[in-house]
Amino acid sequence: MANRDRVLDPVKESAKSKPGSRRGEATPVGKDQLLEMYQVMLLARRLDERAWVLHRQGKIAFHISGIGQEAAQVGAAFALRRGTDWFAPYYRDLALMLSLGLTPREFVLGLMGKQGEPSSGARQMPSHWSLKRAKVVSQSSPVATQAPHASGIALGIKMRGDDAVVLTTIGEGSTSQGEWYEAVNWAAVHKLPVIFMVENNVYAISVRQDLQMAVLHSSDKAAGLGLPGDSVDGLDVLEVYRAVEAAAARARAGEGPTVIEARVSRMTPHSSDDDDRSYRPREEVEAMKAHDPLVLFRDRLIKEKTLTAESDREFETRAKEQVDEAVAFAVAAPYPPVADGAYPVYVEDVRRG
Amino acid sequence: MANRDRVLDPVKESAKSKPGSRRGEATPVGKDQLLEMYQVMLLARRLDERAWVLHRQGKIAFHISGIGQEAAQVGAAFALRRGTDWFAPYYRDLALMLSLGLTPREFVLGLMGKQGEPSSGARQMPSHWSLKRAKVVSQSSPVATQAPHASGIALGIKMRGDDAVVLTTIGEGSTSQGEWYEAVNWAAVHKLPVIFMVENNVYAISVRQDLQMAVLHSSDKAAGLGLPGDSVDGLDVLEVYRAVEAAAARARAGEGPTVIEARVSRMTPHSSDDDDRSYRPREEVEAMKAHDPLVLFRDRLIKEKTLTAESDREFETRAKEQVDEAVAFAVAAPYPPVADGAYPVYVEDVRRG
Amino acid sequence: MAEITLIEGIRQAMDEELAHDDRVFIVGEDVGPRGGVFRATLGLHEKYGGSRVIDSPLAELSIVGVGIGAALYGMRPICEIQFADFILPAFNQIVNEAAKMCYRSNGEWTVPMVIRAPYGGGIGGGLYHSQSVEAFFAHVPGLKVVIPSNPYDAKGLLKSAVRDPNPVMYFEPKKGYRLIKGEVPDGEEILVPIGQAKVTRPGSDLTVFAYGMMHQYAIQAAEAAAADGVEAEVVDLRTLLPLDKATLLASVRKTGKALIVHEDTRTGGFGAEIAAILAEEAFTDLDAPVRRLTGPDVPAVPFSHPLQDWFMPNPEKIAAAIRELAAY
Amino acid sequence: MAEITLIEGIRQAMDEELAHDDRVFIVGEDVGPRGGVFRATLGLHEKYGGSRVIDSPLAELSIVGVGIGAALYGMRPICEIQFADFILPAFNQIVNEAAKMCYRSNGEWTVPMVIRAPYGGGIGGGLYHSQSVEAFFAHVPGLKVVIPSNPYDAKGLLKSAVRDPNPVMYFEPKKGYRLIKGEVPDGEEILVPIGQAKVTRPGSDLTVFAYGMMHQYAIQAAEAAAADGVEAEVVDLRTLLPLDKATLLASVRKTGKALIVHEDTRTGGFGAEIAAILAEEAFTDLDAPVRRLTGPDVPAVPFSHPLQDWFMPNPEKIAAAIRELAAY
Ligand SMILES: Cc1ncc(C[n+]2csc(CCOP(=O)(O)OP(=O)(O)O)c2C)c(N)n1
Ligand SMILES: Cc1ncc(C[n+]2csc(CCOP(=O)(O)OP(=O)(O)O)c2C)c(N)n1
Ligand SMILES: [Mg+2]
Ligand SMILES: [Mg+2]
Repeated sequence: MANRDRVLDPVKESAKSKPGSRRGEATPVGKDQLLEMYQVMLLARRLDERAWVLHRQGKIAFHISGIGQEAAQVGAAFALRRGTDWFAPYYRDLALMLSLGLTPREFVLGLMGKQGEPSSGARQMPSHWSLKRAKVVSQSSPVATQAPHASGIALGIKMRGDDAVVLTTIGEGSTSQGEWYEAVNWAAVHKLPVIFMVENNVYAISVRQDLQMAVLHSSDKAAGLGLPGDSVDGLDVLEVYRAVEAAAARARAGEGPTVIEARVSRMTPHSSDDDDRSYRPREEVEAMKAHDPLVLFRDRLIKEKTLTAESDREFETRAKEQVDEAVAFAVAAPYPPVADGAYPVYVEDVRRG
Repeated sequence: MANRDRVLDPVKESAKSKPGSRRGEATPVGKDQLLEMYQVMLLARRLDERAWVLHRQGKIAFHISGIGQEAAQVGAAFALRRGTDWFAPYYRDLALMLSLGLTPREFVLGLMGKQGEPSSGARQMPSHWSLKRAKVVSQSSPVATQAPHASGIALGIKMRGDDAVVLTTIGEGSTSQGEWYEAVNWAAVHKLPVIFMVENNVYAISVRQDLQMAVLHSSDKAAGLGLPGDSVDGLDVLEVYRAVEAAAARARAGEGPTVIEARVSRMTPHSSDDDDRSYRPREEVEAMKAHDPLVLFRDRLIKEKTLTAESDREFETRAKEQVDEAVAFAVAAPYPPVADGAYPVYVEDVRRG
Repeated sequence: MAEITLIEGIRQAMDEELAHDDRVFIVGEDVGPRGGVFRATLGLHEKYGGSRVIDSPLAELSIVGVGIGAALYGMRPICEIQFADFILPAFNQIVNEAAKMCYRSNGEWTVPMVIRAPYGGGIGGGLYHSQSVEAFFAHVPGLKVVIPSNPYDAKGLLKSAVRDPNPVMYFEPKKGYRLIKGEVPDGEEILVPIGQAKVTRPGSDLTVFAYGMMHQYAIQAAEAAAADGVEAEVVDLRTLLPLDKATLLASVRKTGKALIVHEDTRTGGFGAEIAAILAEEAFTDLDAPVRRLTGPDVPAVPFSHPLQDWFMPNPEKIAAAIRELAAY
Repeated sequence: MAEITLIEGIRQAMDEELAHDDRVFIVGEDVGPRGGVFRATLGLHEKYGGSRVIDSPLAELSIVGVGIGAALYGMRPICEIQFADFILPAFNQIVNEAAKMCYRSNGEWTVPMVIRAPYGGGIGGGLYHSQSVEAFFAHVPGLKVVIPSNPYDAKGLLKSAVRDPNPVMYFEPKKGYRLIKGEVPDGEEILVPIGQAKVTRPGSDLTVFAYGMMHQYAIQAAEAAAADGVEAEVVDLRTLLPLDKATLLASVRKTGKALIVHEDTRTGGFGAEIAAILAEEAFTDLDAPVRRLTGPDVPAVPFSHPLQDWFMPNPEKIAAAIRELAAY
């Protein structure tokens, strides 16, 4: 069964150029932006790796990783109007959040549940994003709940006649929730300016895609709801950039929503609580590492002479400094005062407190 | 927009021969069965009409009608192995239930909430079907809840290796529920022997299809879930028979589920509580009456000399007698004893009596 | 001063708030040209158009979920759930999302939204058109839960709910939609504050706590008992969450006895919370056991009339309970 | 006689029931090769195969809805919900379908099904991996609600639940999965009857009612208080619905004072029902106000450690409440 093969070798499939692939097309973005995108991917990777180290050191209790999915996230973020457009992301979107201006300090404060953590004042687990200044709405843990919110925000945009679009991301397994279906259906019926991006890493914790859906691509689900669906190589930051750019253009033109599947790699266990050896072969993970989206992008930039080995080393140094500084800052930061626990249950409490 | 046009003239669309239509193909069933099917449709119609009369007379408080949908229901029931196959129907399926052996007496007892009503002991509103002897599982009011049950029954059939299929019906509006999506997805992933038949009458109370979905046919939703979907003329009892027969054959062969849309007419208001003049033009209803599935079937049987005007008169008389007898019986029947209200909350109570 | 029905009070409140604030919109099943299955939105689609009075797909989860998103964007959705019985598909969005949004985002994101739903039995609706669901939501911090018992409160509480910055569950006693009439001054801005119970009948012998349709029955029962010389005080809760404990406790301190009435089933019903509060905070004031007169512990209201009558509390049953408790 | 953990008791119960009855199967997220995220089904997929230990799509509504259908067909599903916090999408199927099936079909159709879900806080799970949801379900006639506090009961109650002809909600105190150990005889058929509370520590001064993890804390607190000469009786509810009123009332008749402990939030929590029963049926036996020690009325358990500690009841808080109530 086709998607079973795929599941057994996600990389081959995800690297495969499918019809409509835009691989090798002329780069749509200028040199400076390319380097900016690369630096964000690099920072996300180093920050994420450090989180795993902190967990091994017992300095944090939990981490859920975006390693292997950075290209899709950065490609999507840079294709949108940051500051204008709205976002309902999911927990693996560290690279997306950094693209939107989340600082390493803010992320590490969240890892440690320290005061000043911006998404929830340390009330929520790490990677439960919320960043009002970047129009990122608050996320919970129950998967797919963000999808109807995205459609609702898009409904508000349409009602107000504003010039903005919404991007909501989700894992392929979570598209099994009726919640996602209802959200996409609403957007399709009302032609709302929203992009449903599925970061398909083939696994939902231990459950492979063939036990989630009977279609090969999560974007195939769009066909049943009357909107366009597109599956792209999520290891290629520019292919995702182009797909999201096109979907955003459709949305701004009043032509409605799009489903985009970005085929990515989950290069780590599901989370720091997981051990994936019980359910996936090591070779699969090794194969992924041989197609690391960060390396693919760097090699390409070097090949295209956009990036030099030297400036790459500088970027690495800069990233490491930022990560070190953020960790030191968060370690030194205090925990929230106990009194915070009681607030704000109601908006009145916010005013009060 | 295509489905808006459709909504404005459901009959034209529903009578339209679409590609794959089997109109005019040789009759798949013998003369006796054709007459049996006709008689059930006739009985369902007369019983349903009487329910409206009883409501006008203030003898019952509520009726929800199947008038205009009988052909789809009878065609589906007769294409299956009654007594062997399982059913999770919905409230308009009076003709389906009569095909499965529900008696007019039992139906009218339900209308009046009298003792001996088989589906719930008069605990539920009318047309909330349940008939264990016919393998019809109990239905509630919240729409789409029956769909996952149908997939679960089919899972049981598959686990047990039994030779049975499940038919579950639903209105097109109710396919907007995530519940229906999850149920169909389960069946598609596990290739379960279940048929999801959508009785598409274009309205959900007052809401037209174009506000429910962005696809032309509810069966188009199957494409997104990786199973076959077929839209047939639900005013043609034999076309529905053939479609359900084919789907059942697939299911029995282990090839999995099918979605079938039967395009039908809701020739009455939504229910006895509804007044549809506020939301649909009279011409639309008149047009439907000009394409009454009962009349279409009778004319065809007479044209094919399967039915004579004389035997038709006999059938009419027989139907009227059955309805009269059932009403008289139900009127004379007692209400359930008050003590029944307390039972059976738990299976232990059933044993207790 | 005109006498209007309870549902007309609801309709007027929405009409006025749609006119007063262009962020307000209505979304739900059949709320458009049909005007809602109970006609609560009658004429509003015609008056404000299809973009502010939206016929949604038949899917409660997304009626609420999309409403939440719109509220996050700055709109003020009024979501109509056709029957309270059908709110359960949206339970996750209401409890895990709307109710927790303010707290989980440390106040950065809020959900100013009203969810309206007709509830209650005695109308021949059977198991799934008669349910009372308030207890599920009164257990959820972050929500407000409001239930009016008369046209004035219905209008004034709904207008306050629409202006409230928090998610408000607004449950409507549908049996009383047209049965319950009352004077409501027109041309006047009526805003009844959320969070205040009201003593609707003073009395000295015992206190009856009720809300919605049961409050009407409680008043009738109190009058009947008065004929036998029993003076029952009646308190209309009006808001279940946040609960007006001060008014409750003050009344019981005075009367020393409490009877709690609701049509929802008994075990874990909202009456349990009131009884628990009295047992903890009015212990020394109580002269008798705290009584609960409620629907019986069966799944829901049965359809057949004798069975429905058996299930439902009514003025006679309440009056009997009043007399019995007074005699304790 | 081996000492095992609470989660091992759960695993053994499922292993034995899968072997004992071929209608039994397990369905849920990651229950297969992964053995569940908490490893409750470890080894069962290997032992019984993928058709009896099914990795479901990521959709709780259909885990339960499909389970109901299978139960109607005659199977005996054990549905695993990965965290109790994620059971809400299935609320409609559980409350409107499973719970009402027997009553609404006059006993013709029944749903022999178990829904397992780990619940409770104190494990750094934040708002959505710490919830207690028992109060929602204990308000639903037609369901049984079971919460074990030790390995023996965990095994014996789960086996009884699998054999029960009704839908049973089985909530597992996940903080105690490995923390709580106890002796469980092997090679013996252990069936603990549903519907029976248990006096787990006799005492004369007051009664502490608790369940799940809070029962463990209550025992520790009672021991601590005993050092100060206060003898608290501890009652482990074990089954919330149907509730064993006789055991509750007998204990309070003896001690005259009641402290109810749960980690779920206070307003409308299950403690309210116990307090209400005591206020109505043990009124003359009560020598003090009925106290509730519960989680505070905030949306859920916050993540940051100091905030989590603030939220959670613990042995010290319980001991303090015991001393205070004893001194009343
Ligand atoms: C409603 C709900 N059920 C279960 C979970 C537990 N859970 C967290 S992540 C996850 C898997 C998600 O897989 P997928 O959607 O593919 O996203 P991925 O983690 O692979 O990026 C599960 C089952 C949850 N968070 N919410
Ligand atoms: C969950 C739920 N929401 C709302 C309702 C109220 N309701 C009953 S029937 C109906 C319309 C159903 O339309 P459709 O699915 O097209 O079936 P039809 O009645 O047209 O045959 C609605 C909204 C319900 N029964 N259940
Ligand atoms: Mg995934
Ligand atoms: Mg319809």
